[in-house]
Amino acid sequence: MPELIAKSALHGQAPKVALGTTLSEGVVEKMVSVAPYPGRGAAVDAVLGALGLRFPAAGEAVAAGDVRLIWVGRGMAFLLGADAPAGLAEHAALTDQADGWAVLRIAGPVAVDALMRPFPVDLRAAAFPVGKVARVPLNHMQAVLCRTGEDAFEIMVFRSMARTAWHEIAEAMDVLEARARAS
Amino acid sequence: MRYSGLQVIKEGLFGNKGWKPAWRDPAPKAEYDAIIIGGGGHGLSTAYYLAKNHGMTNIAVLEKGYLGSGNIGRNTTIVRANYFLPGNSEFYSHSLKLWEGLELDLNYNVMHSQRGLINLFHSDGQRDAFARRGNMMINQGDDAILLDREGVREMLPFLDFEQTRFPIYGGLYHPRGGTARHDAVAWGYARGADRRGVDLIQNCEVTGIDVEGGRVTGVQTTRGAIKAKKVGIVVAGRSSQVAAMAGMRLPIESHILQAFVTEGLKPVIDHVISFGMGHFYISQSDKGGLVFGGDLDFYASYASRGNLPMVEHVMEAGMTLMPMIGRAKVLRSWGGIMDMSPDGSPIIDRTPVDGLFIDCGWNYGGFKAVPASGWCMAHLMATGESHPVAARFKLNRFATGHVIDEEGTGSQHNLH
Amino acid sequence: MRINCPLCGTRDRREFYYYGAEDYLDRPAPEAPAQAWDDYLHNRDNPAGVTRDLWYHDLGCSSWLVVTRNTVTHEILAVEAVADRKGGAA
Amino acid sequence: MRLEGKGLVDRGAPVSFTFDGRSYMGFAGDTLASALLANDVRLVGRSFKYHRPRGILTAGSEEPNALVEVVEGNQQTPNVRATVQEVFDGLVARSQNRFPSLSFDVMGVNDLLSPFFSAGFYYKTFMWPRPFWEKLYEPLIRRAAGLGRLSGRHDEAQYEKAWAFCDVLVIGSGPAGLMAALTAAQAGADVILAEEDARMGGRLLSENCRVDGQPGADWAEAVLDELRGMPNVRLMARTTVTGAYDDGTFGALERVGLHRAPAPHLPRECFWRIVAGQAVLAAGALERAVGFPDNDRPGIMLASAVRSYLHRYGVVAGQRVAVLANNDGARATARDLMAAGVKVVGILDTRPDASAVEDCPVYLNAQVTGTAGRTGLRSVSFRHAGGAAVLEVDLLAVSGGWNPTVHLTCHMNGRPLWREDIAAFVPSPGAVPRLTAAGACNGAFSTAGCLREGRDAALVALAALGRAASDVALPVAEDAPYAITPFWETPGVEGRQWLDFANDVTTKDVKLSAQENFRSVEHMKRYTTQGMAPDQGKNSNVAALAVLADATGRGIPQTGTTTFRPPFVPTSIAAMGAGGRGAGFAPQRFLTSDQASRDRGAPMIEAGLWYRPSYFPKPGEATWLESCNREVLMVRESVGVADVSTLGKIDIQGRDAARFLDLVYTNTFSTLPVGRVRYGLMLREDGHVLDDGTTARLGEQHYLMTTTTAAAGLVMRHLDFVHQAFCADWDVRFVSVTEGWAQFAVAGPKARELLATLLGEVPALPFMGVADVALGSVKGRLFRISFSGEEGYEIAVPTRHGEALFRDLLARAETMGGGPYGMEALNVLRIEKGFITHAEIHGRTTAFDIGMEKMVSAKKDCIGKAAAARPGMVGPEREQLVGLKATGAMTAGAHLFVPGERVHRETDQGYVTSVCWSPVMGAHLALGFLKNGRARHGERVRVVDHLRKIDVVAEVCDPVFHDREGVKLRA
Repeated sequence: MPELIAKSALHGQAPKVALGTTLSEGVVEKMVSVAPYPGRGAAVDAVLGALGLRFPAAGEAVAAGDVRLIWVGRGMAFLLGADAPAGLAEHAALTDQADGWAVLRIAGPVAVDALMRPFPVDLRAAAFPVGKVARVPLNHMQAVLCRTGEDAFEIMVFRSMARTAWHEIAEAMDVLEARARAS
Repeated sequence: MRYSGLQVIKEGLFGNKGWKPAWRDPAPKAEYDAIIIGGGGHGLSTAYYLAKNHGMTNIAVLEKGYLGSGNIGRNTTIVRANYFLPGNSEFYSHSLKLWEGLELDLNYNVMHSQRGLINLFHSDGQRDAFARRGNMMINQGDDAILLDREGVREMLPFLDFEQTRFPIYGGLYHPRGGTARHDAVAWGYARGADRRGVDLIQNCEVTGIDVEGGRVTGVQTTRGAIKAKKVGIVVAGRSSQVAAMAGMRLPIESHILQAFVTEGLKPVIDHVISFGMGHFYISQSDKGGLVFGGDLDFYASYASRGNLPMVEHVMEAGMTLMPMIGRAKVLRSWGGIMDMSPDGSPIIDRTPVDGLFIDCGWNYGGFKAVPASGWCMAHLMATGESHPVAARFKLNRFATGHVIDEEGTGSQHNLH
Repeated sequence: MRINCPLCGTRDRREFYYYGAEDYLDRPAPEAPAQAWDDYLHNRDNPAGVTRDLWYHDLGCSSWLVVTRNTVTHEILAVEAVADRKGGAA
Repeated sequence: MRLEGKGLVDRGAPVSFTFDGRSYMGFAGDTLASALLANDVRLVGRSFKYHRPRGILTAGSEEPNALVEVVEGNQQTPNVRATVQEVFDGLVARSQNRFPSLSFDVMGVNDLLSPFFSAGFYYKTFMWPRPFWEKLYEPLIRRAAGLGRLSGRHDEAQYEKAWAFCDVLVIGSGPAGLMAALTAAQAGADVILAEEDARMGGRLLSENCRVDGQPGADWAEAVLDELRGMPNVRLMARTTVTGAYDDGTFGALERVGLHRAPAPHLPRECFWRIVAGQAVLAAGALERAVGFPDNDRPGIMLASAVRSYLHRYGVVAGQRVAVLANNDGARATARDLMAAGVKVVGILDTRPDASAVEDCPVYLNAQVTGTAGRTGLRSVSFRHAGGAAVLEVDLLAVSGGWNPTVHLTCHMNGRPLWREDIAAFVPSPGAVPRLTAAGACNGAFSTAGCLREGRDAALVALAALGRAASDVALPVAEDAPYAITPFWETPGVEGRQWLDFANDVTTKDVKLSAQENFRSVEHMKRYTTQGMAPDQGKNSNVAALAVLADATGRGIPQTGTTTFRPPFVPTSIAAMGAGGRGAGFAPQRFLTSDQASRDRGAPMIEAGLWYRPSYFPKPGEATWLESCNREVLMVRESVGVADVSTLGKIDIQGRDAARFLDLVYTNTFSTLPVGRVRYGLMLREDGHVLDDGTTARLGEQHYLMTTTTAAAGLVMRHLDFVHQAFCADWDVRFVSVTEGWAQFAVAGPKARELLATLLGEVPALPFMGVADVALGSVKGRLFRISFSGEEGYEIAVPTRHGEALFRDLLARAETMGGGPYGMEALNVLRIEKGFITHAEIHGRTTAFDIGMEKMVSAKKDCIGKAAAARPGMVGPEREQLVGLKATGAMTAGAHLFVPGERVHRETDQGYVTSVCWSPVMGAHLALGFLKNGRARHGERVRVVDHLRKIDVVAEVCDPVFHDREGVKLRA
């Protein structure tokens, strides 16, 4: 019986730094999609309450300590950092998502500028405050974008496309650096 | 007045004062044997062939704007006969043959240029689908050559064979494919029809279709009522509105197709190139502009203008396929209104109203069809029977399931 | 063109997939006459003016939307989720 | 000539550049045009048709004449406006559309032949003999046409696209734009101020004007300083707004690296998508030329451009100057030149009633009757109220009045309105929703008027945004009325009067088009090519319209206008297509086995954005077919491993999951036992096959659906539609898990043995069974399904373990005489077994066609069932799936005929979709569609592929060639 080693989507990829901004791969150990069945909102919230959570509204991320529940689309959220609490499966479809997504993190003063290249969405602080999450494409790829700090974001893309996602953000950083050098 | 090189020299020597109007501006008569609604390419060619092939000269073309103001002047000018399904195959084959004699027939240089069309493919599966198409073209009596990667490289050495996202496996070469000067086609047919006595009436919008006892009797227009025994609706882009005047609801949804032209450049692209995988096609006009386009904007619209997502997609496709065009600058973009049908093929048929005929649903492929569409519509209006090469373009084929779906994308209008 | 997705907010047209007229929501009964199916699948009012059509937030939240808009001006008048429409789901 | 002490260029920063191989000096802040004029270079280009010598007409992006090629190494950019290109050290520019040189161009002969090249002449000739068009006439025309040249090499440079969002976008930074930006910014709105020029300030930089008592340029700089200090303001210089699109979206082109030597990663240009809540258009106005004979000579320049070169660059383009104008505004040109010490020999005012009081001679009712100087103006002949005269001049400043820059307001089909008092078109209010025009682009030509309209437009924007406006004081500035009497062309003179300089359209061409009844403005444009040159008609459309109106006896408003469409300035394909080059066109998807496959030398092929191994070559194998044959036999005789993770996987749960599957599949899934897998067929609502795949029942309310690789996204969208449109209240939820599982086919007689070494014990699965398995601590799933016809399994593990499992499976397989197999072998195996792919379900086939009509359950409704029953969708006329077997090679794409019949479209019997050489059967096999094919098993058909020279006879048979009874599958 083999012990299969695990590899992340961007295994071996060193962080990229430009203009004080760092792009790196994030790690997801546990991630489960939670999709409540019709009319089961209250029941779902009751179960989630045990974790100090509730089902998030559209565009919202709900956190309790290291455990987060982030909205990812119509009637669905991802629970990160914990197993689904007992009883939740009675009221919501639960599906493991930990392996399906690659996570990229970007933090630093030009994070917003870099993301304003591939993401067609308003990242001004008023429109996209810390804690907001959005389903929004990274160029042609489906993605989840979450603002984790004033200058910090978490990006999730389908795992198989991680290299393209990395390339597109890294290229935006290169361009910003060249622009800064030229001005 | 007959056009010729000699005439050009003669007029040039005398200050070009002697050129006559290309067509008259007659007032509408009270009654015609037949009326064609729509003075675009298809309407004008219908009128021309009604007069020429069927001797019907007491006819009028009613145009709400100026002659050729629709898609005939808003397309990317490609002429080809590379279809593979029965129905389309014989029809476009017939059309190409008419193109090949058009200048001499019309005494008008429409600059039909058979510079060759190459459809690129990017996988074994696409190659096989194009082989099926090419073989059908040959079975129909037309021409096709299957090029491998090196064959394409020989003809189009400037394509990106190394880095492009979808590697080039080869291409289906259609040597008789090419382009024509779009406006000249409208003007040539207009002049030809006018010379045969057809009344071309501009700025005359049809506002109603008169039907009595299930039979058409004439039309109402902004220039008064006009009686007619037969009426043909040839108004792609507005088909649904005009058909509704006769109580019909068509299997058509209207969509925008954008196209682009660059500033003039010295010759660099000698063929028509189609990159289906990237929804991109391009040729270079005789004036030097790169004329190119892509897919529909994909939402129903009558705005004759589009939005940036498709603009950018088209440019990105150009850059992945042939990055040598990067520094060409787009001079103008425009949008045409496409009659999108549920199978991507057109309709030339009788309607439930006696004496009322319709020619519509050209999707984004109407330009090359102009000669045969007019030929077949004229045949239908004159004889009451479908022309053999247009016999499958029935209005009720969707109801019966006899669809002609080249794309294989099904009954969603915008996917053809 | 920007569409106000009820869940995601106003987003660029590139995030959405267009299907066609709202007619696709009125699926005939299986035994309905052929004419009903022909109308459902093919025949359209196709107005030059206000229409209601179906869009999918493909690169967003996966909602199917009914968009009320003008095909001449491209003005968008209303957006509603298909699943939430009044008197909607069977 | 450069004047000491004048202009805003940086005299402390000299730069060196070349034009047509000669070196020149300029200063930072110069454009190529200003630097060439400073060096007394007047001839810079040749016209399109007649190859007329041309100089610099304007000082902006509307320049029709001074188009040059800019060269970088072996790359070059054609049609660059010398009036926009900034000079920098090392800039290399050259003239274009001339041979052999700019000063001697043999194509200049066209000018002599111009009587025969009248508008539309080519429609009337070159028709005979027919083959001469492509062989002779067209190549000649093509070679003569065009302006600049592309290098023909890939454009490898960096380009960029970006997004920006703001409350108020202000387009243009002249007095109106600056006031608008300031007003909006002080109210707290997020403002983007976009300016085409390298330097902000608009006409304030080019006029001798005062605002609030200071020179206009100083006032502009002070306002800009204030704006720079505000966090809610973004100043974007060198940025042209190119298009107005729906819902506040604008395209804009930023010239990022064009004014300096290239640097790594530095974009040449950036194409911005700016989304604005409100917009203020403050784009200014463009001066018009005047029609008179030979009005296109180098040395004839717009009066406003003369002032721009004087005030902005400290350059005068001549020593002896005359001014020709039909309005008061151009008088400033003469005054400013004289103040700078330049000799002004006269003002030629076309108006009989204008003032004659100036410090130089003024000729009223003046009309130019001719000019001399082929490569540079030498003299002007004219008649005037007092007689006729000739003036020796080397610069003629002309002004035919101003055209407001209305272009963006037309991009959404708005039609501009004619204003008689200024003899110009102004924007139609509301033509672009949420955009307000202000200043000169709105017909307000005084500085004070621009400042006022700029502020007011910002107040409109703020009110629409629901923001309170702060009180912004209006600066004091000149507020003279604009007096103009239209003058479009000079009557009663011989010679050609140019309208469209670049395309060589003269007033004669417009009149000829009217004479030939091309009287609609669109007909005229298309017949003469008026307005279709690189300047997009900016310099000439209005004048041409006026000439047409006159020729047809109509007023200008009745004649109409042509439509302005995006882009406002010609915009490079590379900028709008930034990111698309090379692999950037679409995402690349990589399997966990990717590296392992490449390590083994497998050529990777693209499949639905994924890269999959084609075959795994072994030493000694010379062709793909050898490898493929070995891999096929390996699977049939021992065991093969293939990565099948690309198949779409959808996790479906809920009490109504079964009911939902029954609706979307033709067959029934509610009856599927837990732990079992069933093949399912899905139709589009129009009755054609959408997709197929297997679906496993993992629990009472839990299914796992698989789709084909190509249709994974399509099926997901389809399921979402069916769910949200028809059964949103059902207790069913689904989510893609395609990316969550790495899944490998293990197929062949030794598959179970291999799995036994891996799992210790293989669950006793029946054919089409599924079970959970453990691989150490890793939980996986084992399916007993087969796409090869052999006993087969698919084992799935969480993706992070995919690579490890793939390498492990290969190692185990190889010890048993097995190994990996690629797409080629997979294809042969499935053809031998008669399994279909999208080669067969290509969107035009029905369940009936592929012999699966019995899978459409009669007991329930399903998507597509009703439409599939239409008369044209069934019956013997349909082409039906068959197998074909031949001793010679067949090709997919070949057509089928009855042997002995003629080969023609009308006798066509069908076509081939998939072919292979079967090493097991020692025969060529194919799948195809044949009319009434199921009734024709045993017949012989002729397989004809003209393209690949195939003409063989094949036997029609059942599409399942291998193990028709399925004994091996169930072993």
